[in-house]
Amino acid sequence: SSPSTAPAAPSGGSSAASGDGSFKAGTKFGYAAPVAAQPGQQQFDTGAKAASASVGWDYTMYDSNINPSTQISNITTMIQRQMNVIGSWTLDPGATVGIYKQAQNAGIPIIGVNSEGDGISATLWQESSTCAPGGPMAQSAALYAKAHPGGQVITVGLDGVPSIDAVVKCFTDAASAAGLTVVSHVSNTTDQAAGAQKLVADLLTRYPDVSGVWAYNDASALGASAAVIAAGKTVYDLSNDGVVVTGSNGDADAVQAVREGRLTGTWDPNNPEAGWLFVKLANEVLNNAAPKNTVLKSTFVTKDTVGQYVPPADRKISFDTLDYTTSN
Amino acid sequence: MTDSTAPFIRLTGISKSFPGVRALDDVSLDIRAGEVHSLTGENGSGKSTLAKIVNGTHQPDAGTVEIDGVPTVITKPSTALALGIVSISQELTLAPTLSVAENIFIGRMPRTRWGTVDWDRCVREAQAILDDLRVHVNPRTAVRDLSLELQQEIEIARAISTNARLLILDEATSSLSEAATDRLLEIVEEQRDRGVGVLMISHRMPELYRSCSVASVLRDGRLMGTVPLPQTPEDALVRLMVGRDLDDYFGSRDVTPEAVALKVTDLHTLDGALLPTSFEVRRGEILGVAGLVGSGKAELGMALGGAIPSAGTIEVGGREAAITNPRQAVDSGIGYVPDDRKGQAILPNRSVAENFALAWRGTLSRLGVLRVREEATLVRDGMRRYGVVAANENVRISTLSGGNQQKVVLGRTFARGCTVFVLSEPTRGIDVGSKSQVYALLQEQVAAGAAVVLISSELPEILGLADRVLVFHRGGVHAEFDAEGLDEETVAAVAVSGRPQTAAA
Amino acid sequence: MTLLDSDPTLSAETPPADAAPARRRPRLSLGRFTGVVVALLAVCVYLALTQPVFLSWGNITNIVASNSVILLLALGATFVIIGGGFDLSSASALSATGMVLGLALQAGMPAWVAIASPILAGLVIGLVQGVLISYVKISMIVVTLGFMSILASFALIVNKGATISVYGAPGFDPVYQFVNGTVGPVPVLMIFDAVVLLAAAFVLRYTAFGRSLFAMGSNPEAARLNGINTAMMVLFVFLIAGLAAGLAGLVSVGRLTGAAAASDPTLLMTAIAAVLIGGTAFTGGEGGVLGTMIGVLFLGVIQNGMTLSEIPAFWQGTVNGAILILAVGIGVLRDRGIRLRRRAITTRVG
Amino acid sequence: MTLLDSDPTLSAETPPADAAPARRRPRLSLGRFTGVVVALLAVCVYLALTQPVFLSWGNITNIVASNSVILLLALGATFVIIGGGFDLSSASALSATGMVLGLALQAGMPAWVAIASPILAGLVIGLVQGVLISYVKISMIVVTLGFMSILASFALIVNKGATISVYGAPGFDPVYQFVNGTVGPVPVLMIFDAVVLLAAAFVLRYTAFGRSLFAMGSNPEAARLNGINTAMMVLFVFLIAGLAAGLAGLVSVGRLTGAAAASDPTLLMTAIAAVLIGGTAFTGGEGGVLGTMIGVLFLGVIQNGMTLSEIPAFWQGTVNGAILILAVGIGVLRDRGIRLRRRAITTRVG
Ligand SMILES: Nc1ncnc2c1ncn2[C@@H]1O[C@H](COP(=O)(O)OP(=O)(O)OP(=O)(O)O)[C@@H](O)[C@H]1O
Ligand SMILES: Nc1ncnc2c1ncn2[C@@H]1O[C@H](COP(=O)(O)OP(=O)(O)OP(=O)(O)O)[C@@H](O)[C@H]1O
Ligand SMILES: [Mg+2]
Ligand SMILES: [Mg+2]
Repeated sequence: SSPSTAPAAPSGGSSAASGDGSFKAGTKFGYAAPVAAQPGQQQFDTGAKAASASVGWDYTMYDSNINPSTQISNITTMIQRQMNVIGSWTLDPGATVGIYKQAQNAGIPIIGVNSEGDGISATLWQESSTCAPGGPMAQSAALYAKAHPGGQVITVGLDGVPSIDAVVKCFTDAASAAGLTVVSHVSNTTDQAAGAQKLVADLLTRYPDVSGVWAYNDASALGASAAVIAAGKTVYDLSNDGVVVTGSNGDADAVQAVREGRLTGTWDPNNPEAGWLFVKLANEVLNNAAPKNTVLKSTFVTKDTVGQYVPPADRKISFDTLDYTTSN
Repeated sequence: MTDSTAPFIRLTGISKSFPGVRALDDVSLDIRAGEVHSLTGENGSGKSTLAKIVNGTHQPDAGTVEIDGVPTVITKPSTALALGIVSISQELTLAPTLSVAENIFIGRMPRTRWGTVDWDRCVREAQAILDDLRVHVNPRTAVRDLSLELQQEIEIARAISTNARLLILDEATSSLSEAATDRLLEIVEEQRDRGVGVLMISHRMPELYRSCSVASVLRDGRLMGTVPLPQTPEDALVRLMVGRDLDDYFGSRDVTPEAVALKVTDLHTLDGALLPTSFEVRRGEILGVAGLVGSGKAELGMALGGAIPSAGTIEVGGREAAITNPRQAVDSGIGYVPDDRKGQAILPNRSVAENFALAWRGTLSRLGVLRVREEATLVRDGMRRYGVVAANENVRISTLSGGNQQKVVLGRTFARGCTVFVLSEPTRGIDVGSKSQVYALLQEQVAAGAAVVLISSELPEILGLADRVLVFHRGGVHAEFDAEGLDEETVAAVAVSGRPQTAAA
Repeated sequence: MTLLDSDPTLSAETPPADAAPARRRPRLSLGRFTGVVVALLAVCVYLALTQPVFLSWGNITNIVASNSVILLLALGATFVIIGGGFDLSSASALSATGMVLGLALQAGMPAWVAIASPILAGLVIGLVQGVLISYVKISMIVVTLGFMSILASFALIVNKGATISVYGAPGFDPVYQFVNGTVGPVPVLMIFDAVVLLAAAFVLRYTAFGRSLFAMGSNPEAARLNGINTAMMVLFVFLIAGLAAGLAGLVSVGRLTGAAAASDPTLLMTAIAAVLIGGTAFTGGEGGVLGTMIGVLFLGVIQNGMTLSEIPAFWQGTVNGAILILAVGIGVLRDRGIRLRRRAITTRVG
Repeated sequence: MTLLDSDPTLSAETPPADAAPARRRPRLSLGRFTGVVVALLAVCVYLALTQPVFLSWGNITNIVASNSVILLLALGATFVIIGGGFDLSSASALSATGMVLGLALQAGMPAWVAIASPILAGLVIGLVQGVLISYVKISMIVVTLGFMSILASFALIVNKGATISVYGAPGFDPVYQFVNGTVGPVPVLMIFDAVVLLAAAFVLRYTAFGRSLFAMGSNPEAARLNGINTAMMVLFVFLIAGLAAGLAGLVSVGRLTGAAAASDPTLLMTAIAAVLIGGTAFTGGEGGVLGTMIGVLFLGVIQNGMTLSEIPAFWQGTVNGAILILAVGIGVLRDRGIRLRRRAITTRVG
């Protein structure tokens, strides 16, 4: 078949495949990003853009700006533009089934980023959002337990977001297993540092003896850190007896905070690498050779490892440097 | 026709208090069908409150209301309307964003067969009612674009287009010129002859004597008496109202006009409402300005006060004043009192004190900081001097009676000591006793060297106070008279036709 | 067109010559919409030239579908604002009614019960708010602010903050068809939007209720004195707002194929912005649904255009704000906040 | 206390006995705040009993510190709303001025330049908005809505959406000390808040500007005709709002030890809610900063109490909304939206 000569028909995703596993130039790849305004998403986008450019793909990101309805609009637009393959970081898995079905009916496969479920052909996971024994959350819990064995921990989540709830539960279970007590859990409904700071500041008056605050992302972790410091405490930096505060995202300001001893650690999900792997996975899907799950390794940035940290913009990445595992 | 002896409505022992004020105290009153019943009294004596009890706005604290002999509780305005009680309130109650036609039919829009609003009929019938009243206004115009006088006429149009059994006119004529008042009174008489009862509240004596057959007088919330008209002589009625005789009503001053205080050359507005106008007023002189609604006399005031843009030159005290906004008017020594009290003069949700002090911000502050103690003293003085009746100076001005609000507005302007006062309908809504007081204060300002432009629809006031009179017609001055020996007919003839009587005859 | 213009008497062409002898500025018949409409057209022309896909039928239906929820909320807000009020609870009411639909579908209710449920829920929400305001006489701001919290909280509580996925529910298919189906090339939702718009315009212009609403918004005291039962009116207005939120909940669930517990935090603001851009003033007593529709389209087209033009996320706010200020602001819209009124005498008595 | 009450006429004690022969309901001297204050006290008593830590000095200073940003924004909004206006841009202005401070610190500016920078930025933001409204005569809603977008976008653009970490910046220490330092047991921020409150109350009550502001909000035309330059006043009001946003930006960065590119989406609403709960009415011309302070405290204490009591996140909205409606609503607050004035129904004699 010569699919590229029939652009008028809503072309099936597999029709863009070259058959031999190599990349077919001109493939149209759309990505429904959850919120493009976040630094991590930009790094992901930069990675995916660079990877696409290297193989001659036509890649476009559509911003949902954390609005599930916008995400659906955007996927509608992508279907209209006859993408060959669509990637989506599902904002609300309960809300996207219908539109994913529409894409499938148009013959366009969907790749999930940190999301799975009905209509998703293959998923790219960042390790820090998964929950495997001995995985990132277990490692985090171990750090909290090592700093203050049997200590009290507060968790900061964003309740109701399934992916975040899952990570919170993962950490909570691991912490209990490690002999810690989770004394309180709060939901940072603002999703911003300022909101987390208020909540943690309030809780610190009630639980003055907490040994750790765990947060689902870096903004919340930095808010918690500011509250801890304002309460006259220090933050654990692997060598003192301060309060352990960790986040996740590997944001520049979080890495900076680790360097300055204001944050114990942050999980860097390696966003640019994820962008590259995303394109690789998309190609595998088009070639019907994709595993169900692909998990990209995350890196825990702490005082010990921050020296080796390379800012995303300076990383040299190619399809061959990616560190990941697959499963079906 | 209804038996004219049976009262349509009988009020017995009505009392009503507001925080700090006993507005009505044991008032009993009958209003008969086919009778025009006048309700008079000083400002704040409780007239509007009584009207509002009858139209369902207020509930009495004590007393009963009987309609056609049946005790009735009027809990809300719609109840009153259903009983055929229709009122024109002292403060305009129009919907400013809606059209004239719609305002006439608020709450009772004409319907089509299918129950939908019939716009054609709405406009057509509104037009007919307006034509009847000889008000030439496009029924599609938004009410907020109309002058106060026209708005008042719209209220009247609305009231008389209902099938009222009792018509309450609370100072309905206060914003009308003589001609319009004349027409209104004709209509009132027409309604009366059809068996409608009318409760007419007014401070204008000639109106009462023309149309009313009985007058009830309130003072401090108490009924002082109900007397037959026109049998009761005017001075007796006034004595009943104010408790004393009014001598030297308009007052007098003993000054010879000196230097020119205000010189106006070719003043006009761009929309043609005011055609190029030139005149002078000297210190110690009062220039009266007469004319019908829409004759441009109101615009003259607005232009001098900086309220609307204008072209031409204005000199105050020999110096040219470029008046493009009100601030420049204030700065160049013009004290302007607009005719629309509610819309342009008072701060409804601020206190009497603050309303007074509004004009004094400049003089009563140093480096922007107010001298509050001094201000409080001045306010209390002012209230006493201008006879403002209020529980205290800290109540909202909107709780004051209309006349008392007007006194605050006048008082604050007089207290500023301007070179020129431009007063548009300054005594609108003020009772006869207080009017006499206001005139005395005005005379005092003039005697002290102020020049006054007195724009008024009340010819007696103009003739009684002014040295010279300008008569406006269709945007321009059509005659200038020396007030000495001038009579109302002469002025009215020019106002109506634009030509002096002799030429018309 | 004329039907949609809810305030015919004000958008009338220049009055007869005798009434306005010195009228100078001839007015476009678009009246108060001129600014927005010109801006909207300019944006459309630009997009049509630069983004061929913009004018495709698919994109047009996409814009309509994406903005139906906002349109419904904005229509509800139009009624409230015309009546001189303010409703802060509408976006939360959308979440709550959506969750009710989600629960109904999850519980396996038949389609018609499910479809009725968010609408009923919306009416109940409106009723309770209306009663609290009109009869218990609690401040409207306090009630709607309180309900904003309570309803958002309700939506979170009922399914522990998670979205209820209804795609496979037995009763969902009719809902899905309603929101995503087409009649020929025309989406059902587009027809529905048009019908709702026409109905709203009709109510505002041709019913006693509509006119009383304008009167109340313009001057509540005048309305009351002329026998309008303002307490009842407020209750009705909130019933309408609740109905709008219920319909919006239905459309939202149909579109998302799930009932989301949390709603877009910018939804309330966007709906109100659309109403205001459409010339309905905060001060009440003026405006209409045609304007609201234009406002929704304006915001929706700009959003769509920015996505199509791939304007970077960070810059979208700047583009959005600048278009609003430059194009709309310099147009005809008049401010209602601090208004410097001018009064003019438009006619004289002969 | 009396100084803070910017509206003496409304909270006046009962008038002299002779003037009030028939006065029925004696009023507490708290006047229009009675409802909120009673509710606030009730909540405080409940929390003091159930959460021993609530009344600890540490928790009290924590409440003050946590709510300083909102207090500053709410004070700015109080001025705007008293003047009859409405500002939608304040939360975005906070982000923008915070980012300016972040950039200044990142660039290694000396502390005093850095501290001045958000304040200057706030003033510039206010100036531009004021000029657009007053002199270019664009609608206030359109301008502030536009700036809401533009400023949020600006905050994202300048550091590509990332937070600027300023902890290690050479000029940061004074900022940090200002926001987190104490004088004896009293936080500097608490003293600062008190000073700002007193200054705002003084301006409103004892200056010609304050008077003019109330006048303009009450009746812009009357204000204008009495020589108040309303255009200039609007400009000033927006300068004040900008100044408040700048100070809020300073406090926010000091507290978070970083300049966040995105702000809490509920911030604008919370600030406006505090103003309205505090009795400043949308219709303009009344209200004051004492009420706003009470409103901020009310919301802040409830939030703190819910966190301390570990009320689940999903339920917090319900608790919040219910307290608001029950406690405040039934109190003295009067509605400004569609106002249905209560006529006292008193028993009749005879
Ligand atoms: N809503 C109110 N609240 C408080 N006091 C009021 C209210 N309405 C009227 N009053 C007071 O009741 C008294 C009677 O007022 P009312 O308006 O009836 O006087 P009036 O006779 O109509 O005077 P005017 O001739 O000036 O119109 C006044 O002292 C007034 O201040
Ligand atoms: N300050 C003024 N001085 C004199 N005449 C005025 C003034 N303002 C308005 N007019 C006149 O009043 C009429 C209505 O003017 P306005 O400026 O309200 O315009 P409009 O036609 O109502 O249009 P829009 O309000 O939609 O801009 C016009 O005839 C105008 O010339
Ligand atoms: Mg009266
Ligand atoms: Mg106009």
